[in-house]
Amino acid sequence: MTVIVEDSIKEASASSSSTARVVWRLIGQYGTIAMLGLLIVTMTALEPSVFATSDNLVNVLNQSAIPAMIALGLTFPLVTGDFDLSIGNTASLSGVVACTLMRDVDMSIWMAISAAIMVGLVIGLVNGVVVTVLNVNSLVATLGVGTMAIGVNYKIAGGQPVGLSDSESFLEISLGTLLGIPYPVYIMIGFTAVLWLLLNRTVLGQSMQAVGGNPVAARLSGVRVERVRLVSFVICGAFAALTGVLLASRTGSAAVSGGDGYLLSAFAAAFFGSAVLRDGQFHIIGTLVGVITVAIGFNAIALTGMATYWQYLFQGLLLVLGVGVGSLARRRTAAT
Amino acid sequence: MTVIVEDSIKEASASSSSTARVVWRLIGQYGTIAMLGLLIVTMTALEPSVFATSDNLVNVLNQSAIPAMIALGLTFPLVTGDFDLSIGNTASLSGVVACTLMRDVDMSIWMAISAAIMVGLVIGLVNGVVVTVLNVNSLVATLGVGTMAIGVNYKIAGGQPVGLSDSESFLEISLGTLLGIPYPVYIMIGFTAVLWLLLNRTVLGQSMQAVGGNPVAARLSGVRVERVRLVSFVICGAFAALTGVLLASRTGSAAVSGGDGYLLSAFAAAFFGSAVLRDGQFHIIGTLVGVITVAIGFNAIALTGMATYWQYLFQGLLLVLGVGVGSLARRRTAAT
Amino acid sequence: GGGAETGAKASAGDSYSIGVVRFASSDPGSEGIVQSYLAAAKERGWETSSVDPQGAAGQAVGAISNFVQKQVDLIVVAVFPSDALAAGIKAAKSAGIPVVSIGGGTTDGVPVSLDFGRSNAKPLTEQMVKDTGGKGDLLVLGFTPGLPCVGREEELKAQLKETDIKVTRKEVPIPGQVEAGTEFAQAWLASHPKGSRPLAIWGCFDDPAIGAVSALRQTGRDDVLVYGINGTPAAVKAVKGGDMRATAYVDPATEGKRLADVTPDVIAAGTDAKERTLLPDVHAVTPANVDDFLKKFPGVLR
Amino acid sequence: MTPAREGSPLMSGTCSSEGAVTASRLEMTDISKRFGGLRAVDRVTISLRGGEVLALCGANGAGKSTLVRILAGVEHADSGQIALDGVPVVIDRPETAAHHGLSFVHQELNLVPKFTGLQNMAMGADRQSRLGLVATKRLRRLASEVQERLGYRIPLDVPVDRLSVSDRWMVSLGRCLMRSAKFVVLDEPTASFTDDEAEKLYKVIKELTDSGVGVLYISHRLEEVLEISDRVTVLRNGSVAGSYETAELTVSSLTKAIVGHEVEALAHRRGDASTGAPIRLSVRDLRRPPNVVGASFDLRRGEIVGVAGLVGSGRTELARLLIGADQAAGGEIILDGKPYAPRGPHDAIRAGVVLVPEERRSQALLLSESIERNLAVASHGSARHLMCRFRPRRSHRAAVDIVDELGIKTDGVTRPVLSLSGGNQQKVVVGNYLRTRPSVLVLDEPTVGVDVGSREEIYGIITGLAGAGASILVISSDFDELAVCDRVLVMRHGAIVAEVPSHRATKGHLTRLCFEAEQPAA
Ligand SMILES: Nc1ncnc2c1ncn2[C@@H]1O[C@H](COP(=O)(O)OP(=O)(O)OP(=O)(O)O)[C@@H](O)[C@H]1O
Ligand SMILES: Nc1ncnc2c1ncn2[C@@H]1O[C@H](COP(=O)(O)OP(=O)(O)OP(=O)(O)O)[C@@H](O)[C@H]1O
Ligand SMILES: [Mg+2]
Ligand SMILES: [Mg+2]
Repeated sequence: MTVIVEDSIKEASASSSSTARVVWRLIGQYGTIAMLGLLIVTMTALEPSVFATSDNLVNVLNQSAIPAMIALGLTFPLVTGDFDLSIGNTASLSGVVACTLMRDVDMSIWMAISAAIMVGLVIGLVNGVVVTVLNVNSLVATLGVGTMAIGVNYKIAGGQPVGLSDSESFLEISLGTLLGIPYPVYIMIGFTAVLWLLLNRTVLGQSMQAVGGNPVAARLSGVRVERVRLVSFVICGAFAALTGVLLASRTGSAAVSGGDGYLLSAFAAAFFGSAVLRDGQFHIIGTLVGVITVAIGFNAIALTGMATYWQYLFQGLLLVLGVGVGSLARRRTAAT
Repeated sequence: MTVIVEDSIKEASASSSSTARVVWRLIGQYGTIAMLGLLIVTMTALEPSVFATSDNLVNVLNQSAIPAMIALGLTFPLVTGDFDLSIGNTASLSGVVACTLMRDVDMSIWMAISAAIMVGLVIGLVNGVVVTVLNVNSLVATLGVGTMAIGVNYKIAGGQPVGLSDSESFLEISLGTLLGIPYPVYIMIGFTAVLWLLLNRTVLGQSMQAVGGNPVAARLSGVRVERVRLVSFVICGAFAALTGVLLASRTGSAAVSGGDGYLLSAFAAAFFGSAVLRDGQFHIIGTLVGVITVAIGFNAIALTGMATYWQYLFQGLLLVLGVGVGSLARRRTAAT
Repeated sequence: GGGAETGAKASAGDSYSIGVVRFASSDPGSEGIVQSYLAAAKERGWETSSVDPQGAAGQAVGAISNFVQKQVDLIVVAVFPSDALAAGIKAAKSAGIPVVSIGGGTTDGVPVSLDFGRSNAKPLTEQMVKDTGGKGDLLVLGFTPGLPCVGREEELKAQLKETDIKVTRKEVPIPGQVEAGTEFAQAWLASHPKGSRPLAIWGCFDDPAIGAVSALRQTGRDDVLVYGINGTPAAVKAVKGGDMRATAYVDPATEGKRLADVTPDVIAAGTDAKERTLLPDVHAVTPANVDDFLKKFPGVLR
Repeated sequence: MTPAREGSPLMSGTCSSEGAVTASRLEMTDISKRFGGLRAVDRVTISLRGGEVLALCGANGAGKSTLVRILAGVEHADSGQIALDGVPVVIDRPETAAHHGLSFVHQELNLVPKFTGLQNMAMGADRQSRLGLVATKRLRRLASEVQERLGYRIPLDVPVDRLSVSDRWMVSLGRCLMRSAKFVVLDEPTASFTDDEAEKLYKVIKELTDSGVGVLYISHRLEEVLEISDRVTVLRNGSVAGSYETAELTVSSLTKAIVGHEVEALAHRRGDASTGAPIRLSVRDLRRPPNVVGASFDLRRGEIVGVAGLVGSGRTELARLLIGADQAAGGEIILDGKPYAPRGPHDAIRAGVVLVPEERRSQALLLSESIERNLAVASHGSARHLMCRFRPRRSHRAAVDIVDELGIKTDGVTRPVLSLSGGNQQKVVVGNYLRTRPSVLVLDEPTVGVDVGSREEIYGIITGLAGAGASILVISSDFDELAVCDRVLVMRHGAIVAEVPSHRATKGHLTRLCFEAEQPAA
């Protein structure tokens, strides 16, 4: 293409600073991934016998699976330019619903899971309707709907954890392995692929990105902006619910606030991911890298036995530098 | 001017739909405040002897004071288009710092408070630098810096609450009254006035609003966008720290995570407030109305003895409807 | 694999490797015990490493798996209910690593637990029943999602069964527990004026109780007895100042040492040992004994 | 997710299909639309046949774009009908308009900044999917066809936020052509184009009409209206002021129809008056490769200097260097005898140098804010320090004055700037910067979308400022308007290659200079 030709001409003309610029551009593009690489190299040097084993790799991926589901789902509203603060509460509620149905109504596992995911779809739908029809800012809307989800949760379980009497086959979802790799890892990889296709290879996904990039332009070129935003909330709700179910199957019970902790971690992963490879755009691979970076960080903490305050400083620094190095480099690239 | 003359002629001609339009416009403008009024009227009818008393009014205002400080501070980054997720952690840390200084170094109350507020200023500065210099998205940046603040907090207090042996005069800040009204109410009113002036009557405040409106345009018009954003983070940090100090003075001790709960409530109040009177713009009075609405809502919950799940449903609905009614009406106004 | 062998070989005087899963840095009760346990372990030359999963059960399961990877000899978990960590406990068990819980109860794979709920509420609730003479109005500030609080409320319910005490229960949210305590107390006080029936407020932990104390001070009431649990500095101060009737204190140093003492046995016994619950020493702190108490535990207000 | 719709009836009117015989007919009858108390469109009736070009003219705020937006399903008319081939249709949303075979280039750029040119063009295309999947190959083929027709290489694989403003317009135009349409509506498509690109557009319009497509064309450039249209409808204050056959019109009669009175043709300024004035701004070998590779010129007190150049010649970049919006890689600037190296627009504005940027929406307006606030931004930027007092009453009065002075058509300065017509928004942008009373004013395409009458007013203000001693640099792609300048610099490939005195700065001469090297005039 002509563009590429033009580009390289410009590249060549600015010969003096070009090496510096190339380096900065590389850092800008791969800085965040380089941070992850640095972390892995450091850990391998520190704990060669434990960290750099295939067992531990599988362990880290297994731990990433649950936060990955919720963060991948969250990526969709973020892409269309909305926030969803209800995901933590949705995850909690769906876990409670699944466990309650299995315990009290003796529902089969798959029925219960489907019902729980229905709950997520409904919450997503409510979020979407409040945002697009009532025209409420997505932050308030999802905060409100999430609060209501807590209420429903209390109504169902009275605030008490819901345990399962016969949980073997339910636990199997988290514990079972195929070729030595736990099911959750397959689930994570499978859904990542599906969601990647959805966002990048379908008209719906393109419309979502268009809505996020410029809703007016999207509307003028015939995208049904409201519908697209609604769908993104529904997807997000469904994946939050899936997270709740997986969490319940990992812990063997569901608590009223079991999934709440995933709210901030999902945002952290998605925003971290938005600095991976691209500049401030949310995308599936980025979010996954974000989740895995956080999981590796957590794994490193456990293996090295840092003091608690170091754990927090380390996690905070990881976020700031992981994103900052790339951003700074990109700004430098633009400046030179 | 001719335009005005034309106007009145046209107004008269469109007689049929004009009443409906005026009603919608009124709802659009005052819908959120009307919701608050409805809540007050309902509560007065339900609990006349307890709710509608001057004692309870003072009580509600007193309860609003602490959340108001943090939400007012948060309004500034929101105005410039940034988020600050570190405010809860900053509040916690500043309380711990103030109490530790008073307990261990025997610092005087005012010195300790100043030091605590310095902590807030520093955190705000760090946030601002990470956002403007490292060019990190404000959500990730403040999440990261907030996480680091937890680490520092843990380093100082070791995860244990910091109590004061002689706390009378410190408690006095929260408990003391003047003309029967507790000091915190005066503090709230005073700072609201100051911040209102800052946002609406100084070049700084106007620049902040310009930056929030279109940073590119503001920059080309000579506004130092980076500096203005930085200042907004610093203000926010200082008020978060003030919140932490006031919180500690309520109980005479600082809990390690005492301020964390204010994060979401501050966001809720500010976004709720952005739908008060104006459409989606953050402003001081709006935020204050948001805080007081939430406080009255909680007061209602406490007084009426609703079941736990109703509490959550009620709070959620209050948020969604409070904003939704106004937004919907504004959309109707635009459509007719 | 390797963990089981290490566990079997272990005996007193050996150097152990121990993984500790905390609850949250914001939970002072468990933090105190964890810290003194870590200190005691260090003293004995054991290698420790601890992780803060920030209150998230999924993270806690992950942390346990990470320690299984590290092939530690023992895993200590704070507060999380033991049967809500299924995958983690199973992984530990199949690696032959026993798990000790602080306040989470015993279950298959968790042979030992230090009680953190019911026992803590016992002496203080007895005190409350005695103070009110078994009649009057009681405001209970509870927190159902927390396992320790559930145990404490069970103890309260058991003791109230025989009495003529009328209970109003409010669920406090966390975070926001102190403010909620104030609000609920204020509203309750408004409908319970100073009068003939004895009035009391019982918090399942100190924070909401302290909030209630704040409400009493704001409204100038002195006819209501307030009870809390945990013995936080603010609560002990309030007891000392006469604003609070009693709190219950558990000394983290004692309990941490208690856990350290049983550690070699637990490791030696492995994952299939008989389940047992350790009971803590609970000190009820009242205005009458607060000075002695502070002499005994000067660190409380430090 | 619309599945492939091969053989759809809508295909019958495609522009590429040879010899569409039955010319279709689009009629808008008695269309009215009010905004609050304002009658934006008042019982307007127009009709457009396939194969012809109908031009819509009118002053800023006359209601042209509102009419277009109603046709596009973006706005809903209060009353009136739209009929296609005599059949009434309801166009309630943009995709309905698309289904009826209408394609638009709206007045403002409507692109997704992070999308590539191809992605942006794909957004409007029909049959973009097969089973919900994006038909990338097909879209790319379509896009290269469009490129060929335009005779312009639109950068397809670069995010549009990295493109120059005129490239963005090309993308926008390309998107419109991706759809096989029966009617094409172009709302000021050439406002940011130089003659060269405009010519390319005229060629495309010719092709379209030859294949039976009807074109509704809106422009403030009256010569081009006369050149390409078959008929002209003039709107004034929302209603039709007259309809004409183009053949019977001249520039001055059309101007009179639009503005209501005669407007004198722009007389070339006599450049000799300022030659003796002291030099205010002296630029020496200013560089920022690849867009600016050596610009040297002087700007005197009270002088108006124009900058002509083709798209991408680096004019915008040069202007940005002058206010420090970008940092120069080399060269120097002397301002009033002292070295001047602004680190940002802030430094520049305090030194009295301001830039009126070329794209109002993304670079100059706080879109959701009031007119009043938009008129105050630059004065905040030039304030002595951040804690200075802001006086809302004074600011309000100043805003009212500017609105009066520039003739901004609005019913109050507290109205959102978004509610203004495009040309009036442009005047707000200019007003914002004028309020700082600059000593050096750089205007990058200052009259984009401004009507003939108001242009005159803006030129008047510019000349007035120059008369009061300000130095002014005007960048414009409309070479006719460079007649207001004392002399004109010509920029090519990032360097200033020629200087032309006022009397020789004709359109033809400047265009020639833009293409070929020539010795600077003595
Ligand atoms: N959304 C809106 N709200 C209120 N008033 C509006 C709105 N859109 C347009 N108007 C008003 O309607 C009138 C017509 O505007 P329109 O954009 O159609 O003008 P125009 O003829 O396209 O002008 P220009 O040549 O400047 O583009 C203007 O006075 C404008 O202020
Ligand atoms: N932000 C940017 N990133 C990358 N390339 C850019 C950017 N802005 C402009 N360009 C390119 O730089 C070249 C010069 O652009 P510039 O805008 O300075 O030219 P111009 O003479 O003002 O032309 P125009 O009439 O298009 O505004 C163009 O080829 C354009 O593609
Ligand atoms: Mg227009
Ligand atoms: Mg330009």
